Amino acid sequence: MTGKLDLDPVLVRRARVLARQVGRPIVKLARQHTTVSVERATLRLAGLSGADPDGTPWVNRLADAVRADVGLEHGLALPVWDALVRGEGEDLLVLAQKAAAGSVRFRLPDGRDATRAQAAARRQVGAGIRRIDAQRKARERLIRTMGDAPSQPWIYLIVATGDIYEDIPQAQAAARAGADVIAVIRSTGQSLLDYVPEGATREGFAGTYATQENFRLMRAALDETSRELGRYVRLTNYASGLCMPEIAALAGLERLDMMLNDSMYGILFRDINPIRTFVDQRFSRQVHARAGIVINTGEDNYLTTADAVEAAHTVTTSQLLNEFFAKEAGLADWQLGLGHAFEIDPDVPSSLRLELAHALLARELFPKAPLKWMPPTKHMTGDVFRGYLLDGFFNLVGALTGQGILLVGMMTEAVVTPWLSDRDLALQNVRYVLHAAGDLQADFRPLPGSFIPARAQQVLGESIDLLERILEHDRGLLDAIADGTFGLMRRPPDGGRGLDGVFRKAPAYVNPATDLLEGTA
Amino acid sequence: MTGKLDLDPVLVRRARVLARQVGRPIVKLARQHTTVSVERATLRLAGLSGADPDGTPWVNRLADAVRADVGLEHGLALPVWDALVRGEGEDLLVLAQKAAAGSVRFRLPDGRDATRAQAAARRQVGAGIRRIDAQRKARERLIRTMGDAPSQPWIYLIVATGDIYEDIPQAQAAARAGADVIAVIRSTGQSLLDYVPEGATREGFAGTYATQENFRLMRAALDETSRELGRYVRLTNYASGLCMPEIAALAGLERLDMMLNDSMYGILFRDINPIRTFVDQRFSRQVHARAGIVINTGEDNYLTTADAVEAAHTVTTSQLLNEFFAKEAGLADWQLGLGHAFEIDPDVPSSLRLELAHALLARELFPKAPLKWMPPTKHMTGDVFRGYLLDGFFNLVGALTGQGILLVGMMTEAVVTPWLSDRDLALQNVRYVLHAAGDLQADFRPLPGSFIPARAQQVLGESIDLLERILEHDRGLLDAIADGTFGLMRRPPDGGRGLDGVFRKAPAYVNPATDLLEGTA
Amino acid sequence: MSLLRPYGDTTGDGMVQVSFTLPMAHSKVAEGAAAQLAEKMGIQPALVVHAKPMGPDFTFFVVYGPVRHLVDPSLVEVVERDYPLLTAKEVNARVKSTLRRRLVVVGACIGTDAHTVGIDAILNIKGFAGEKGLEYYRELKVVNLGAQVSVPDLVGHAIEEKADAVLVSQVVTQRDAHLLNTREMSAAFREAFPPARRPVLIVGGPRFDESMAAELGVDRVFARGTTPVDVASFLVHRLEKRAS
Amino acid sequence: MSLLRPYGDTTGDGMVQVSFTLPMAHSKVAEGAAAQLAEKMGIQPALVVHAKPMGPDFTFFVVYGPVRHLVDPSLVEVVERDYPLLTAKEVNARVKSTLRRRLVVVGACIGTDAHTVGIDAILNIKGFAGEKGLEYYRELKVVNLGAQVSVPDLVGHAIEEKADAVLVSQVVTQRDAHLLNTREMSAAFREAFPPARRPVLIVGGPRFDESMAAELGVDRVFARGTTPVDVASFLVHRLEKRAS
Ligand code: B12
Ligand code: B12
Ligand SMILES: Cc1ncc(COP(=O)(O)O)c(C=O)c1O
Ligand SMILES: Cc1ncc(COP(=O)(O)O)c(C=O)c1O
Repeated sequence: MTGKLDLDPVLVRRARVLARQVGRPIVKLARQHTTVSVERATLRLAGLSGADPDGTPWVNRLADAVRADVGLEHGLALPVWDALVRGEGEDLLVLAQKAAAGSVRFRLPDGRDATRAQAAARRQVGAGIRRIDAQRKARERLIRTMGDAPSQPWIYLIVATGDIYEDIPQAQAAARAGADVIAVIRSTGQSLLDYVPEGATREGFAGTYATQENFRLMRAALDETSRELGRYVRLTNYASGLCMPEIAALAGLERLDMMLNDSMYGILFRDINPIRTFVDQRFSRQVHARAGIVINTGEDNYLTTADAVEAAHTVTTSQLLNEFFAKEAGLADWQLGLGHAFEIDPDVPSSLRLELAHALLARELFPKAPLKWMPPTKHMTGDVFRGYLLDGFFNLVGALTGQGILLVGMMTEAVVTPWLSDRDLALQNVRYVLHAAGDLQADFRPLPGSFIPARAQQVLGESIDLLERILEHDRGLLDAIADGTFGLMRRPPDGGRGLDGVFRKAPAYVNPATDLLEGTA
Repeated sequence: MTGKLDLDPVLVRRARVLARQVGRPIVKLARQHTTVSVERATLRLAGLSGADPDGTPWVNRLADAVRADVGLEHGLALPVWDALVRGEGEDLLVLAQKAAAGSVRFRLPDGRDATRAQAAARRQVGAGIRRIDAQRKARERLIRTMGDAPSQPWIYLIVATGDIYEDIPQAQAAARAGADVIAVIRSTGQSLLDYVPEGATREGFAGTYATQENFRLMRAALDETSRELGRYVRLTNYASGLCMPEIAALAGLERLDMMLNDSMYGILFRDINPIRTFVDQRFSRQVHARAGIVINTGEDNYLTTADAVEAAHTVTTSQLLNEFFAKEAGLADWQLGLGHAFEIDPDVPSSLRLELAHALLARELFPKAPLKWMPPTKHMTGDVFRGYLLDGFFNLVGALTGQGILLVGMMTEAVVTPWLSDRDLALQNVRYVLHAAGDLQADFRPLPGSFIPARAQQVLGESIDLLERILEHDRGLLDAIADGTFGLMRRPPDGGRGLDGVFRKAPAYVNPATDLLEGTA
Repeated sequence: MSLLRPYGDTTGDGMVQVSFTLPMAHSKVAEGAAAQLAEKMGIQPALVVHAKPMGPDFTFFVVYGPVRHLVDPSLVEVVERDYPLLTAKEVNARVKSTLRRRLVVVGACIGTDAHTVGIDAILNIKGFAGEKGLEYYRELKVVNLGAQVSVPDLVGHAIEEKADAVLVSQVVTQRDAHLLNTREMSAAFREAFPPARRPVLIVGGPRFDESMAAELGVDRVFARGTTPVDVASFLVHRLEKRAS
Repeated sequence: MSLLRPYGDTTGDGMVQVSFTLPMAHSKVAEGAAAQLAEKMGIQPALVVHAKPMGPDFTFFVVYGPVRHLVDPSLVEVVERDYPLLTAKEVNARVKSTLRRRLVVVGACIGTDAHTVGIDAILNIKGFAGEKGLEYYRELKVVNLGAQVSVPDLVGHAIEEKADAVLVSQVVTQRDAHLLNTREMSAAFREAFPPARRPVLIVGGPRFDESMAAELGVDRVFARGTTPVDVASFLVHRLEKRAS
């Protein structure tokens, strides 16, 4: 695959060094803080689930009670398991119910009490981690026994009815028609909820709520279909928004296979506080690493607000950063579904050549990562015939540049959330293009020095410049984000939602989940 | 452009030598014969037009009368102008009317009478040839003053309403939307008529009758639109069927710019007698050569009845023969719109690579010919979305292989003759693909020895083998056609329509049109 | 089966897609006119998602929306195959026992239609969709007259060959060419033959409505996707009925 | 203008294309059901040119045919621009002379909608389709609250900023989210302000029906293709009317 662009290895190395320099202070920041959602995720790993009659999850009720009593800068583990050890509740659920009723007070244990609480917490959280490990093994076994996606790229399709019971047959139909990966799109607004809804849901807007039960139902349905088809069909959801860590934990527990998880998407596109996001992101990636989940990053989104040619280098820059953060969190190369997209305005001359250059650059910069290749969205219109054609050329670029995960474009992109028939037509489009192109990739080798390699080198160069400029800022990446560097969105470090859920860790902070995930336990 | 396939120049030369060997006996046959239509074409060049009240053209009435009196093996010129010189009619029209009424008898003049008749004929036919020359100059002047098609490939669109007055606005709309060439498709059945209908017509089936008046009306309308657009829009029709020579003459007189004109199409697809076809074809090509008309050959049709992969070499073979016949008739390289088509079954693996190979082969075998690239038809279905996509990939192959004339595919191919909106959508498809690909052709150079060049070389090899096998037959090409070599159609030399209109020329045969066109006059 | 509505992405949502051209310049009024048409078609609300001017006189529209009509599959009348599908062997055997001679089939594209691929798919040995054509059947004698055969010629050949069945293909449908030609053909056969001796008349082509046999004066209409065995089985069925 | 029919390739042919899915397995009956639906939509004859099974429970269809309905453009009601388009200079001058202060515009995407590109196209200096946005107008003060703003927050900001106009964008339309949110918004403003002091309410987004302003309780609805100057001109027009 590699070597079509003649990238200078010195420059490639330089780009990675710069990304590390930009990323390191952020990792430090992430290590220094915890968030309400990281703490609630820990409770979820320990097995606490369900919600009160108003729908507020018990993890929220419990965390809120603890926070009210002792704050969260020490984490939840010590006060919660201290209370359990003290016999304030026979289990987490009872404790949460009592906490919600105001009939239990939390304290910060120390000495022997603290050691005991910590040990109890670790035991219980450890069980959750073991369940994640078991799910990972189950996935590996299922793939071994029933077979994997037949070829690369994996065909990735979304369902988005808002109703899990409509989503399921649609997902099964899509899998039968050839999808290797099903993504259940989330309801608008879920990312801003500071809790994870409970149960099976039927009332999302333009997407279905991510809940543990919805995860379970869909995974079970796809297991059934996988068996029917003799290939394991993967399931994807979104570890993003204010509850990113909890959703990551639920994904691990319910054997989701891939998760949308970007280091900056929430900041830029949901106006979530940057520090909150970086902390949540690190934890959620540690969970994904453990769970064997492939992450999908969100660089494609930048090109919906910024111009795909002008801002091509911001995609590359963000990919380098996402790679650094991902590896720091323990993810392996094969888990890095780095995002990019076919979003060049079709009116730009030579858009296809430019797309080929950008897509090849991503391919050759990250040769071992699966890469998530996103279809045109911004320049889709109500002309569904034209849309079908653009999607075909998107598929072609995917085939010619060895993308790993092909997110299938819909001709109705500018009209409605996808219909059943849109998906079927879209899959037919993918099948035709991949089948017709065959191994055209092997014949296709741009002339050295021609337009395509030259453009790729230019984008890499601009990306290096940008990383250098980011380093020149006082607060590095945080200042760059505040400046509108990515997707033209300006997000200052002290703005955005969820900042009040961020806590600087106290010296006595304990979180058995982090310890276990980081292998420091 | 050339040199992407590493074709062996020795083999290419060999292929041409073989084509000449196959073609030469056919040319000889053509020189030895005349046909009713060649003779009527001569009358048309001499200015005879119009029809009797039943719609039978005067050229037919006159030719039939002469034939009844003296046969046609001496041609029409001597008996007709002899009668005129004798004062049997003041002009051709009156003579034809009297002939139709049975009030004139024809004879074969000799000696001084013959010389006089011949001179009179030559004068009058010469005026027609001069009008053709004037039209050619007019075309050149219009192109000079108002501009030519802006780039290659020329965008070629069909109209096919059956009604010249619906065709005209549709053609103008297509030109405004970007068409460089408009083809008016003919009514089914016209090719089997042994006369050219007269006047403006509104009742064709799936096409509009080719008549002198329809030619004139459409050319005038396009001249108007050309002026409006500042580029000369070309007009195409069909010199094929039983009246091929007459239609060629009318095309020259009315300044059509391109004509469908194949050496074997009528034989194979209309069951017209092979000898009739070869004689008519040679004459019509001489007219086209003189008129500066680009011919379009019909190899694409083979792939509608035969398989596009198995029969790929029959296309190449036919192109070589069409080239030979065309040059023999005086056509220059720039007038050779050799046909081929994107007809590989989309279910065949690597269809796109195969198409690229076939299209490049045609391009490199005939580097100076414009090449007519035909869209998918046979594997189009009622799924218009899929159809739109296939047409997009057809356009891409056209762009990547430097085709000269791009016949625009319609998503409704399998449904209806094209709607106004089909053409508009189809043009949008072409524009997108050409614009997006830009000069991708320059970057795209298949690796030497890879699939694409290997396949092209294989097809060339098979084509040479086929030419060799044709030569082994007693009667060469005639036998091969009888065998079903092309398009799987078996057409024996003594079968088919129109054989009774073929005459072996007598020693005293005279045709001033041929003399003038061959420059022997 | 109960009443149905089209399905976009939720049961009962009734969603459809429509496209058409109106002969008027693009404007807000034209978009409103497009919505008006869609509403007359039963789409409410009609979402005009695309409007493309095509020169000064035409505009192309794409419309999405829910259609109010219900579909009642129980009211659908289709020409279901009312005879058993036979193997080639069975066809041969039954022709032999019924007729005691080969069954003669004459086929052609009539009128100005020159699309032979369809009728060849039914008649030629090569066949269609992996199935051999009627020529392959030992007990069938196939005379394929090819394309652009005139109706009088066809009748003449049918008489000459003593045809048991005449198979006609019609692919061009513009201005209802296929219907006109078929009616002309069946009328000619009715004129040339007494009812009892008229060959079985079969017409086929991709755009025929299979329920129109009576209206067209033929015994059977075959459309898109027909295979040789469909036709052979029908022929046997019909001849056995005649013989009995 | 006279009555029109859709145009395929001949005046008056009425040709349209339709596609939809029926929730039933593919069969001849399903094809008949598709034709039935098309006929109910007024297409006669309905040509079912494509039928694609999608799993065991659904079939996708493409249908062509002539529709019998006539379109009467004279009955179309459109929201035509009933105010003159102004230049930026004119807008500034007229705001100055009417209000004697800057006109305050508060903009937001409300509800859970996070699609800011549309409202940014109207508000940001960068603008849309080569036209500068409202921020560029000297006499306009623009407060862009961004995405996912709740209605109470929006009302609060409008009060605080003494907004003359409130611009709201809604892009997500699934389950009529845009309509629900707009109604909630306009109700909140009616509650919070006496009629005379209520800011001008404008809502926009690609899938709105511009004729629904009254129904939604807003002063104006802008759809697909709106440019900043449309909005600025409307604002001036409306404020001058109020002032007079
Ligand atoms: C191949 C082809 C040609 C070839 C024909 C070669 C040949 N020897 O047949 C060539 C290139 C010569 C040709 C020419 C023209 N064609 Co043409 N052609 C096609 C094409 C691409 C495919 C048709 C085909 O072969 N289908 C495959 C066969 C197997 O399918 P089928 O015919 O439907 O047959 C099946 C069934 O219908 C049924 N069946 C058919 N006949 C019969 C008969 C019986 C007795 C039975 C039992 C069953 C049966 O069984 C078959 C197997 O399932 C179609 C477009 C398309 N993709 O459909 C246009 C198409 C049919 N052609 C069309 C036209 C207009 C023409 C021309 C008239 C254009 C012109 N003016 O020059 C010419 C002239 C032809 C003429 N005089 O008739 C139009 C017809 C429009 C319409 N609906 O009226 C089409 C639809 C293209 C278009 N959109 O414009 N064509
Ligand atoms: C860009 C985009 C995004 C970006 C948004 C970035 C951003 N900061 O805005 C990202 C990637 C974040 C995104 C996310 C999602 N999106 Co989105 N997205 C789009 C996309 C591709 C383009 C929209 C756009 O920017 N258009 C360009 C602008 C200029 O046009 P416009 O909005 O129509 O605005 C013009 C006019 O309408 C008008 N106008 C608009 N607002 C206003 C306001 C006023 C006051 C005035 C006067 C005028 C006006 O003026 C503008 C200029 O002419 C569309 C698909 C498409 N091609 O249309 C999908 C689309 C809108 N998204 C959709 C969905 C479902 C989502 C998600 C909910 C999916 C999910 N569940 O995760 C998420 C979540 C977003 C959320 N919570 O709302 C759906 C909506 C379906 C529906 N009809 O209900 C669409 C149609 C895609 C699809 N087919 O599924 N999306
Ligand atoms: C990386 C990433 N995260 C999350 C989302 C989904 O948005 P939300 O978190 O608002 O559901 C997207 C949308 O495409 C995305 O690309
Ligand atoms: C070379 C050639 N001649 C003629 C025709 C038209 O057929 P007809 O002569 O029957 O009008 C075609 C059809 O595409 C063609 O390719």
